[in-house]
Amino acid sequence: MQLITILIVAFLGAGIVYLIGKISGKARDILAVLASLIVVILVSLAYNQKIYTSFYPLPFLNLSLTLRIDPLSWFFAIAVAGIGFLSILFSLEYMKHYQKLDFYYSMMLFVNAGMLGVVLSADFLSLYIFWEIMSWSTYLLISYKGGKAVGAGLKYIVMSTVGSIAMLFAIVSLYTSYGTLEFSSLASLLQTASSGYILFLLIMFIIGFGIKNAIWPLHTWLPDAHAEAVSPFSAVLSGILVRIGIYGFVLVMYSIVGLNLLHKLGYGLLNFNYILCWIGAISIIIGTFIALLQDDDKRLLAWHAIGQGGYMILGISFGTTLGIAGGIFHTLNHCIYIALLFLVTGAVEYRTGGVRDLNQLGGLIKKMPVTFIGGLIGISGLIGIPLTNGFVSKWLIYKTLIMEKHPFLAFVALIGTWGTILSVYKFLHNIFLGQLPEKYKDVKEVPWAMRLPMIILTSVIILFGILPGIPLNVISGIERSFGIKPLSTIIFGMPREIGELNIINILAAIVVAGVFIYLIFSLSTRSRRVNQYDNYAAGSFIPKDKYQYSVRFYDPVYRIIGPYLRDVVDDFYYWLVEKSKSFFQGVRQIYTGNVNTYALYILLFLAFLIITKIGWGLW
Amino acid sequence: MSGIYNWMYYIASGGLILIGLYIVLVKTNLIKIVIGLNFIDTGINILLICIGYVRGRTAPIFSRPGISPANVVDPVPQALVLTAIVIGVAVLALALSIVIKVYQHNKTLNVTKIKGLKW
Amino acid sequence: MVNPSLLIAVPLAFAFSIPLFGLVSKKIGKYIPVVALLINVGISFILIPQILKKPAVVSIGGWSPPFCINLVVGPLGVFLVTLISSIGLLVAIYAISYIKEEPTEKYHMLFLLLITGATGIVLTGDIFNLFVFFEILCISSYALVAYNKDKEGTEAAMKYLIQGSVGSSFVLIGIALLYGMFGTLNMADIASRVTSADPTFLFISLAFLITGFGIEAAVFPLNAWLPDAHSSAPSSISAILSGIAIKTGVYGVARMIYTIFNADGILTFIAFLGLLTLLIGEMSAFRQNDIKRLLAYSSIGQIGLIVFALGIATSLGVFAGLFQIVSHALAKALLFLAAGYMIYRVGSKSIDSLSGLGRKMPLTSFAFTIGSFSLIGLPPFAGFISKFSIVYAAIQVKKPIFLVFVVIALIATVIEAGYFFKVVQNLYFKEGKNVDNVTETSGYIIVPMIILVISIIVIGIHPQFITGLLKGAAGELLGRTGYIGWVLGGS
Amino acid sequence: MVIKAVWIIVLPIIAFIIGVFFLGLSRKVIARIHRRYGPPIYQPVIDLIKLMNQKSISHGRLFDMGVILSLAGSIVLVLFIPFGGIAPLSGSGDFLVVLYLMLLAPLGVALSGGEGANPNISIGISRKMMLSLGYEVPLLFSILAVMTYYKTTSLVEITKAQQHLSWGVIYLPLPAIAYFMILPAMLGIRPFDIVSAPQEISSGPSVEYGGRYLALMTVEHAFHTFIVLALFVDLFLGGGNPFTFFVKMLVVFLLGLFIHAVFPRFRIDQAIKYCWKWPSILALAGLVIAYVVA
Repeated sequence: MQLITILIVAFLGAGIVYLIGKISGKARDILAVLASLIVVILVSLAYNQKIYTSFYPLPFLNLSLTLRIDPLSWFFAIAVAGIGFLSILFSLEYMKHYQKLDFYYSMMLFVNAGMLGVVLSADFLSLYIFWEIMSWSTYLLISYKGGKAVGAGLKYIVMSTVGSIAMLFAIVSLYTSYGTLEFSSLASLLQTASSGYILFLLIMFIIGFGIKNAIWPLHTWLPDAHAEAVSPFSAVLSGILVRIGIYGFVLVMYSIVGLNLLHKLGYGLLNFNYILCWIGAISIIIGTFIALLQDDDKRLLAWHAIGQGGYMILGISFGTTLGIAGGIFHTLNHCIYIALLFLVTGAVEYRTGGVRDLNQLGGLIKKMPVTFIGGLIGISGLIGIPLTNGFVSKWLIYKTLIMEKHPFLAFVALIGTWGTILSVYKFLHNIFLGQLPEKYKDVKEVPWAMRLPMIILTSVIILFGILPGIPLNVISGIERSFGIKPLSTIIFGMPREIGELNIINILAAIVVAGVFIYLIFSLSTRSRRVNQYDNYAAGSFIPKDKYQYSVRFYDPVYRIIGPYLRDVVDDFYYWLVEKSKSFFQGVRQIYTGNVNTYALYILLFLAFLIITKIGWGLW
Repeated sequence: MSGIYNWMYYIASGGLILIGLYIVLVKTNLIKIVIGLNFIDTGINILLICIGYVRGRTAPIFSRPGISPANVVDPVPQALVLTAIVIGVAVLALALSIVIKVYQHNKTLNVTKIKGLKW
Repeated sequence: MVNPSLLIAVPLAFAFSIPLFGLVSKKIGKYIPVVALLINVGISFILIPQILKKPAVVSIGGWSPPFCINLVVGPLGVFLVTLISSIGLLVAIYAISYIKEEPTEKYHMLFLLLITGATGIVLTGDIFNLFVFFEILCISSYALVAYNKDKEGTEAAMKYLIQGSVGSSFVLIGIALLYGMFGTLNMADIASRVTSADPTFLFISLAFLITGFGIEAAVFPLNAWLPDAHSSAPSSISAILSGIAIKTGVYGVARMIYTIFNADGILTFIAFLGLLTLLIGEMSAFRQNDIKRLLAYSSIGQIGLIVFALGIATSLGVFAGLFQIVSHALAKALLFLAAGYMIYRVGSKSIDSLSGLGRKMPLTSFAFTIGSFSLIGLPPFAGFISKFSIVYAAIQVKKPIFLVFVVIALIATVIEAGYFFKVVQNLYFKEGKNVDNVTETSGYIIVPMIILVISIIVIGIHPQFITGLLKGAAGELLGRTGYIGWVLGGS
Repeated sequence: MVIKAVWIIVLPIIAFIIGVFFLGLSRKVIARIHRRYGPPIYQPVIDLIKLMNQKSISHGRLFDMGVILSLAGSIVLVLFIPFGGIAPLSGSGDFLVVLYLMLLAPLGVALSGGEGANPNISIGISRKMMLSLGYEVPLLFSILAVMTYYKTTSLVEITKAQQHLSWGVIYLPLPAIAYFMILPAMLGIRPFDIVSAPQEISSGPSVEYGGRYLALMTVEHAFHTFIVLALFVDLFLGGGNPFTFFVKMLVVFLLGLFIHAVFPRFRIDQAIKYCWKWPSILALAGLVIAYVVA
């Protein structure tokens, strides 16, 4: 009942918000926030429960739709609800100048409800239904801004449809083979399946979930969609919606197929896990290094979303305790910091009149300190600086790779991180550091409704960075539910048998060292505060607005690696679409407009039927 | 000889249908196509009749004296043909009226030139 | 028990009464189809539970079958009649204010005749009678396509008429051959004796019948008339043609193959034909810029899907095909009605000119969106259930060829998604150019659209409303001995 | 426990002394190679005391904090890298943690410099970033080769495995050479002093620094030198007791200095290409060998 209540609140909220919006804008805003808050509360109340309900029978298919909550689904549900709530809160101010807000809020809630449905489903049919609901509402929201967003939305939904049909195919084949779609029964029934069939299932689900998760080579929709969606929705999109794909991977690979079967897939190096790993690795390289070339801040983050998705795949595809924990934990961490970063770009857009071009911004730290801190902590999490959450999960992933003796994958993962550093520093520098352009002289910090979500996310990043035990505890519960040896954790890091990681000691050391240096620093001769124009210019006059180095920030590297970093897959898809278009153009030429031809078709059809019968006895 | 004699009506009806089809396929003039359709219709009517025809029997009109069920042809096809003729006439009328309209709009009856709708 | 022959008699009588009423008042004419179809809907809803318990065979003229013209009202018949009357009713309501071109009473009369024809086709148990109703349907639709008397309409009607006449001639040839072989016109009677005939002749007759009905069913390559006719007819007629008329063609093909000829061998070919139709339809639709032509090609595609499902020939496959008939009828009628009024307001059929209508005509655009989502097969709309069932049925037969088919069919779905999503985006997310003066639809126009939207959602969420009826209908198509038994009295 | 606490305090001081000694030494050695007399070895200490008492300017809170963070990061790092077998905090973080903690120092400088709002700084940082992307490739290859070969991510374990002259350089010569080849890039000395290039971009990141900022940066540089050299000794030269450890560091440092003092400065793209060519190939070959052998 509890689960049904969650879904009912989520879906009804979406509907009511739309209707209320026709009457009063204020009431709609309050109601939207309230609805998402209630969902957060309801989901968090379900912590550590195990519920299974069948809520809707479909007798003609001999199926019933079911919901469940277990550690895995709770983990993702709370992430969905949390990010949803924060981005709706953020929207209150951010979206003020937009049109069609009823539609916007309603769809935001709808997407959230769809995602909740996906993670709470206990059978594949419900999962598929909610998955599709999620997909089309996402499509509507991506297209919401119009202009370029229209193309992005179309690209998204077409690719998403390809994914869903792959998934549908797998689901139906499961149903015909086993007569049930419930996860728990399938998990036991599949143990006797042939490995060829398992492989087929996995490939279909990987296409389905992989398109949503934007793994290479199915990623091409993501940069456009992320960049063109409105920022609060980009946060949801990149933070959690894309990562529902990871939920799917984990669900299918570990909850249903299980480790035993997975290990049987493949011979030697042509191992299922190994191939998946390399797909993840390629995603990392492509994602992070193409991000380096971007000048649009949201596009830059979008490419990182692809890259970070690769880390998650790397983590979960090994099937070891550490790896799965790292992959799932990284999913959560990514969802927090990337949401924060998108909110930061949103805040910047809000105050600068929608500027996303990294070459036109700069120096905003003086005007928007809270946003800056959000950005700083966000990129630290993205890089994985110690004391932020991204560090622990990346550490787990690297550790797995080295322990499992995959140094090449580890290299890819590590060099990916260094690529990340380059591009996110450019992100931070070009927005917040350097010279403040004259036109942004009067920019103010964003209002509280936008600050609050950023502050919450920032503190969560720090909290999980220092106390990784909190989420890892839940994650080891997930692993226990898969029947894998659970990760043993201590609140500050890892126990000795896993590896040397104790965040609190690192924190203490840095704090002590920092305080010590600060003391020396304050004891020495004080310095004088100056403004940005009181600056070294080799004695010459400082030209306003021109004393900034941001365009082509890493030009020498671009020139070396740029030619290799074309998104070949995207080009291929475009080529495919163009070719199909001209093929379709050719096909429809058969409708010539001449009625004689049409009569000929009819006669030929009849002749074909009769000749095949009499001549060859076909029927 | 008798083979052909027995199948004569069938051949005639088949011939009419084929001629009609030929016209529909090849002729470009709308009126001719309509005539072709009519050929097909007529052919089918003959086909129906001869399916019900039994050599040497008479029409199944029971109001005439001296007619018993044993020496009449099958009456059903004749009824069918009556209906089919009516339908054929209706179609023909409609076809011609549409052809008139088409001519008014296109100033031609050549179907290869009436290609406003294609693809 | 209500006499099912009323289902045919009511619209027929009302149709010819329209000119009479026209003598009294010009305004009454447009309400008469609504009244007639309201009666029909009522009758069919009363009949459903009764028929599901026990099918009815109504003989006309006092003799017992097979010696008379009879109506066979089985689950399939009553299902299709309900669908026809309901869609007909909604379109009739729409037409009250949509049809402005004089002489409106002729429109309404022809419209009722079309409904009569369609109803007759699905109810009759006599194959020649079937042909007669088929002709009624065809002739009235030829006339209705040309109703606006504009250049496109007449051209489309002309082409439709030529192909349609060839088709109905073929049907008649097929019937003549059948009669020649069996000496009877009763479908159940033919069916019971079909094994006794020479298979080659039998097949030739089947080939003629399939080709003939195939033209009305718009199976590739017999569907060239459809895009022209659907796109040039008044939108209400496009809706009825797409929602009902082509379904009767499909009914004809299915009835011939399943009940009369029991031609199992050809079913895979039929499925393949359906697939081909689906692909060609979706591909051609993809490049359209004319909204009605796009919808027409999409109809071809959907018909292909229906035929494909029927070709699977398991009870689930037929069930899925019939479900698809319902969801397509609802969705496509909705789409044509919505598009029709958008075109009316904007004055252009090009998709680009519909940009920005989401703000000006919110309800209509919403209706259009729901319709297209349902057609693509997205939950929670009716189309999802039918598409899911079709995929399920196709995989369930466990033949490799059908696996290939279903993959291709799913790929066609992607193409379909591509163009429908584009149109939806056009409505909502693009800036309109000349839409400043456009206003929302009003009055009678909006009512059918709302009803259709609601029924699409309701069936999508609660398919159990119709699954019982559809299961029965599928059983009728597959259980030919049962059908023979009803008509010929248990023997 | 007490001993550990003492080391925690003492080790940074040792590192500071060694680092500053190296700074002074390098100036002296380079001067001698150039046939100059050069400053005394304790010159950096004099500089530091002088700088601490000079006036300076600040561009804001982050400008200050970045410098502090940078130095703090380096000091903390010292506690994780075994110095002659002594690494008081090595139980709290392994080599991966060290790799990430090495980011704190450049990040601090980058943030601080960013608020300095001077294009010279930005160029310097951009060069620093690109250069590090350049040398990280061979560096990561060689580090991974070591970790793969010894099957551990713990630095202490790695040094332990190299006791009794079974040094890493013997088993993993290629990664060691590669590491040595990029040593000047990591230390930021010629021919890789592109980042601070005084003649082109007015010392790059430190152009706005004066007084205490410059002092802290110098200290940071000393620590950095210590760390890079200690890492090399730990990875390839078998650690040893504190004294032999220091001797090994000195030898490596001088070798590096001798070879590279005679080169002119690279352009940044030349530097990257250099890093990605020979050192990377060698290190990769080393990694492949380690992967096969282990």
